[in-house]
Amino acid sequence: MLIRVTPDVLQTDEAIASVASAGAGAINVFLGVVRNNNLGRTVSYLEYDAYPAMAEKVMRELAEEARARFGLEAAAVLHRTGRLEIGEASLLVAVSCGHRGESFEATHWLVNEIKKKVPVWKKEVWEDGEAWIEGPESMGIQQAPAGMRGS
Amino acid sequence: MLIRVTPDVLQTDEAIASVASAGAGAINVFLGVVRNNNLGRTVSYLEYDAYPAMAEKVMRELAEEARARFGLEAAAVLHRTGRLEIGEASLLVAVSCGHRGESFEATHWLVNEIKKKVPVWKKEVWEDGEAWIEGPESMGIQQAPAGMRGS
Amino acid sequence: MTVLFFASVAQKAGVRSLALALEPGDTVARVRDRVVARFPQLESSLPTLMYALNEEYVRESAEVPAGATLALIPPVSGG
Amino acid sequence: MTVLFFASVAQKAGVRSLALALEPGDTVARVRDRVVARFPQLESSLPTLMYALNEEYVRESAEVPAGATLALIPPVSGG
Repeated sequence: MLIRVTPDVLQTDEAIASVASAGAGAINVFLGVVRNNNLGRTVSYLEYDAYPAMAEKVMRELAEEARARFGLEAAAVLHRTGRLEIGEASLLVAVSCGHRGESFEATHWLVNEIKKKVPVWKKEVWEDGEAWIEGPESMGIQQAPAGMRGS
Repeated sequence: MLIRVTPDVLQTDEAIASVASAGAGAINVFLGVVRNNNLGRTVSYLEYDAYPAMAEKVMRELAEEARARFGLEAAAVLHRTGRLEIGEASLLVAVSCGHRGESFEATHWLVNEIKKKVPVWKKEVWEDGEAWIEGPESMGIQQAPAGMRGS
Repeated sequence: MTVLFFASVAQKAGVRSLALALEPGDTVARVRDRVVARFPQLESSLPTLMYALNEEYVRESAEVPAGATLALIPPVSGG
Repeated sequence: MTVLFFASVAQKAGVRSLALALEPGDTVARVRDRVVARFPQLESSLPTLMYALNEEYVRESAEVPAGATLALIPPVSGG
């Protein structure tokens, strides 16, 4: 499984090749890309911070869970860090499986879980300021994570 | 809009570049790939026939409809023809839009409609024979198409 | 006018296209019947066959304009 | 043990990591309180802060083992 947190440009072809399988009839690829606007403000660029070791660990756990849950042949999850310009991909999720229905469900599920659980943060930079985004999709705001240690 | 029926290998990067847009936060790409089995039989390879002019016309109409229906920035639809080996992509659909939910919905809708309406046919070739697949997903079997001319 | 054959229908007919003379009042169904008279082996394809005139799906009652291209469309299976 | 700071928390603290001496019976909450005593500007982050010990999310009641890495995790916003 291709799992990577990296400052380098995400390579779609590499991710697709990594999930190739003779039993796969469907490959779905999701790219999260930097948009020029958010909540009505013009975005100049984004800056991503990450806890790379833990981010890769959580991404791998989620990819394994998706594989079991949706009967995937394979999955790949890559997240980029550092400064990203408009149009660049910050997140790449690719899955392969027998049929198309599961490919859409699995990719959508993975993207949702990644946004809740993977320790990565974006800072929006505007012409007149900047702010770290503290995600409304984070489980820290929405809910406690399953399987926490401690009482 | 990139719309193409071609005997050449489908290029994912070209399709992604074609849907790039500064307003897009999500890009979804679906690849239909040749699987080594179908309905319990081992598949050696596939042979695709097409009515290229009409196929491109229907693909373009569906891409335009998807753009309007799901608020897409752009869409691309490519279908390959001729002999395809296991693991090669026969269909590529890419869409870009503001948010991820619509990107999954739009791509899934487009793939479903393409399988119902675009005049392309696959022949499965096995070790001991071959057969043209006459699709259960074709509207010819499922339903009459909307907007037909004639009485 | 021209008739186009694809996939299983082309394989059964042994041709991919056919030039036909148009007769007054010809509909898709009448042209189709002349094609089947010429290629009786297409009879078994009829129950699921669809038709396109000049690259647009039509019912078999549609009139065939001069110079039209009629495509015989077996159930599609792309993707 | 080591404490890691990220994103808005790192920006407020002005550091990305801190070495701390572990005390007997230390929990995440106790270590976190010593960090906040040192960086009072982190007080406003507390309501939404999560914690990871050795790369695993934990509750603040979890005990901190010797040599552990504790990460202060503001609400994530990747993707």
